Amino acid sequence: MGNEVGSEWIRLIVGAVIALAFASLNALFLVWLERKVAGHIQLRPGPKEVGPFGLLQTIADALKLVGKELITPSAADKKLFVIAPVLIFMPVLVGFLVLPFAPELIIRDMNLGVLLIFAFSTFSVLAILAGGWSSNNKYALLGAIRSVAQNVAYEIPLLLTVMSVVLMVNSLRFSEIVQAQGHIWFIFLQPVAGLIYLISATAETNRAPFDIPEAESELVAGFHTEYSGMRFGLFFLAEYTNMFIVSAVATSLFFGGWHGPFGFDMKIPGIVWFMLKTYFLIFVIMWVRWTFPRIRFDQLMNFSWKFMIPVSLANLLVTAVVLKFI
Amino acid sequence: MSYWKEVINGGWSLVEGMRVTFRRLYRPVVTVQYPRQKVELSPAYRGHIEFVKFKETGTHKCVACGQCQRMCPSNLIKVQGIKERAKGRKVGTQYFIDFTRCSLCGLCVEVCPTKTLKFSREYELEGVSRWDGVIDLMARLGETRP
Amino acid sequence: MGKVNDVLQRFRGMPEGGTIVKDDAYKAGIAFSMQVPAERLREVAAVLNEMECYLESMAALDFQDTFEIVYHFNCFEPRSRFALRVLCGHDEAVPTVSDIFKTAMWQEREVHEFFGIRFADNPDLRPLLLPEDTDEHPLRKTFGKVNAYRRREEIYG
Amino acid sequence: MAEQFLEPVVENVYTLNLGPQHPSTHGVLRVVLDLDGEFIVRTDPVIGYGHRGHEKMGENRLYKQFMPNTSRMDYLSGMLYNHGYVLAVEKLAGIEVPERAKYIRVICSELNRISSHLLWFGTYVMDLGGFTPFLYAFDDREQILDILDRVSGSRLTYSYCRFGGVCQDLDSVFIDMTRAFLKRLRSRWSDYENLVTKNIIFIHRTRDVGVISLEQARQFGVTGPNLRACGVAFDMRRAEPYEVYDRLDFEIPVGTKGDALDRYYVRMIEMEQSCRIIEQALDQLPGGAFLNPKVPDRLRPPKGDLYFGFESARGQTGYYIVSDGSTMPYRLHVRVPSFGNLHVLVEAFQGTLLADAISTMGSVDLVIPEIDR
Repeated sequence: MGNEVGSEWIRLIVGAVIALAFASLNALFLVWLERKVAGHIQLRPGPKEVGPFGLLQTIADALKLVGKELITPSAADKKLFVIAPVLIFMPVLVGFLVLPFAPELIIRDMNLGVLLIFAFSTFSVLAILAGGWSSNNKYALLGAIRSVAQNVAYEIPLLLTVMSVVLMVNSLRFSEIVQAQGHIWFIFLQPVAGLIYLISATAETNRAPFDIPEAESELVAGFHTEYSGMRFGLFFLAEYTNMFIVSAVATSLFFGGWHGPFGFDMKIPGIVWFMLKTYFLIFVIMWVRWTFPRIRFDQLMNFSWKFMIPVSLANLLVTAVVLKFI
Repeated sequence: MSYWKEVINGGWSLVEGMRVTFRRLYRPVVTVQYPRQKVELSPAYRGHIEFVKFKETGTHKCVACGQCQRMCPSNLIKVQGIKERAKGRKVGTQYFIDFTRCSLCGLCVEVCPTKTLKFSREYELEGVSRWDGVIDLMARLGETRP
Repeated sequence: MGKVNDVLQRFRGMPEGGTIVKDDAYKAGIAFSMQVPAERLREVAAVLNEMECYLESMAALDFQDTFEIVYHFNCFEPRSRFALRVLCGHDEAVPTVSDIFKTAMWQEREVHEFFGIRFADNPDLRPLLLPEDTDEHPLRKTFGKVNAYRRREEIYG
Repeated sequence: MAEQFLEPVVENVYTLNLGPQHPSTHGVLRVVLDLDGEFIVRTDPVIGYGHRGHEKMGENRLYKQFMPNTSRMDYLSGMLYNHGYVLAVEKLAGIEVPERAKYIRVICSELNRISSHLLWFGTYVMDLGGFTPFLYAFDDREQILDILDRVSGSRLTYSYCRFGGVCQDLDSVFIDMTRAFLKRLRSRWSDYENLVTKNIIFIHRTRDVGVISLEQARQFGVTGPNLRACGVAFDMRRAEPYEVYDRLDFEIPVGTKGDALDRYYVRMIEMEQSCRIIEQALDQLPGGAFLNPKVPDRLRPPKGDLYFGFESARGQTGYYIVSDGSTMPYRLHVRVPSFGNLHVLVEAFQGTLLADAISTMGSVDLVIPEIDR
């Protein structure tokens, strides 16, 4: 018994270390991917000088960020200002603990996995608010306030759509949800929920066209206007890691996780399927970002409260009724 | 009903927009990677001014009349000449321009009575101080002599 | 051409109607110009506002004997620009038209900072283009490099 | 949308300095905003950061020497400013211009107008958060710059026109390039339409945003596309035809409401009309001289004053030149369209959201160095 508990701990610690390493490398890769995708969409090559295809460009950038001076504005709330970037980065790491990369590759297959991920992702609001408020900058404060309102508004449709999936499986355990999609992915059974999830997830991660908290042309850089060096880097890392997590969650909830389409696994390991789908979703999010203008703040709220929430509620209702009578 | 129509039309317009960007995704890039590739200069390119070297004399024809100096809107041309013989023509001996202040209007080239000024085709002009922007046209003419 | 003739008719009845210089060929880019005494400016401007003209530009000139402010008005019709000329001495003030034509607020600020012409009753004469603490009037012919400083009749004489 | 929220309270306002270094104030404009939440209570644009004293410079330079200055006022439509200045001085001094030169100037000016509008299109969509159309517009604009570079030797500040003509003749390559460009640009309209014009987000960000009424436009001296968006077909190219515009067939697009979307439409159609003008001018391009050789270097126009109004990319621009019969102007005043276009924002911003203010500011197409002069 004691032995088993020990192995569980080891699994957890090793997993956490791997997750940390993976999160950082993944974020660097995603930054590169973003720049490459943006570049090619805009008919330019993107980074290409450092390393093959410019792959090492983001590493060089990260090194530069590490080497930069950490400036704390003299009028800032110093403690909060320092804590905020850490606060935003820690919760996103938790997400990796429960993500089902492959049948045997889950660091901790909790029976509350789905709940845990969304509970922790709410933390980022707190960090953004702390960062924006403590900077003592009007742009940052405006960005922080916008961010809080936005995240509160979009968490509801997000969770409602997840609820409809959970209803279908009767479990909050990721592995069981993925298992249930062995033959048909939930995106085909729940297309509305899937679409709303993707839209809300984009808003949740503050990505364009919902990037109003850091709306460059209005608020300069939003809540991280005053941050420099690696503190800014942490915000950046958190954004991209968050993007990975929401895409991974979407993959496991709607796109069949480690399964191939319609039960055809084609002898490809589950982790490859999982990663392929996740990165494809990330690509779509990037593609959207580089296509659309930004929505105005009140339109964004209207869209959430007047359209997304009613539709996702209706979707949940329909799901519940259908499940009841099947 | 019109609300739903707007939602659907709006959604479709977003899809159309994404189609436009996706088509660009696999098109060749249009930018020129500067130090490796270079664009061809236009035939009318205006660099800083320099002397024309005439075949028949093997040198410039500047007579130091000072018209360019007077016509320059920014007063950046300094030209001096001497008379080689007592009653002969003046010949330009020193010609400096401060290129940092030049607005490349081309008035000096147009006003030159002997047509000895032209635009150079140089564009990679970097320096470490503002004095590097001062160009000695006489010295340039000497350097480019074959 | 319709509206500018209406304006012209209206002006002919005014006391300063005699100073109207018509330019049918539009050679100087205006249909006519009229000299308005400073104290009558607001009255004339009110008429123009009523007739839906707009203040196109406002340029001041510095002469040895006087300042001159040229108001160019236009109405949204072909070839209908006309000018009002207001003379004011070097230490006189001109009445503001900023409450009649809103664009005059900034135009007057600009003229004020560059020439030091005071506009009576203009509530906001902060410098517009120059630094806030400037006390020089760069476009006066007494400032900086000056080519010529003439009397008014030397040009219009 | 904005009126759905609570009435702004006048107390508890705070001041936000938008600029002078801000991503969407194109150039160095500082707008002091009093905000109540995100609603704008009071606007005070602070300008003059780029003041170079062009008018004072003009008084101390020969007529010819002022030419490079003109394109530096509005660096996006340098050819147009250059063109207007040359026309003003020609009119003042009574200089004959060969027919060919007139056509050449019109072609180059209209190309420049398209390039300016394309840049506006790009930056406006960028203000709204869409970065990609900006680079597509730059891709197209680059072709114009190449074309104009070929004939004038510069890409932005052309100094191409001369009193009595232009400094270089067009060649057949230029004409071919221009025709090819027009074809290419027209093939791009559908992409722009799908990417931006029809985009639901874009429409929602611009429709009924930043409405400038006709009365406001008149009061503030708003001209150009911003005025035409209010429904007045007032264009200097029609109202006071200069050069050969009276021989060319083109339409003046007008809007109805005067909101940002109308301003957008007007500019987009104007680009197409400019294409038509260029095509006709290329067809009609006569042979002959491109420069009147008899123009002296030191012009001495007769005494008197002259106001010359023309249509630059941003609206009605005017040169007011007073000559005292010497080689230098006695006074040179420039009426710039952005002056009124910026000033009207004081009223247009009232009670709008910060995000709408950015959208409005982008849609009126400001070039700040033009105002600062």
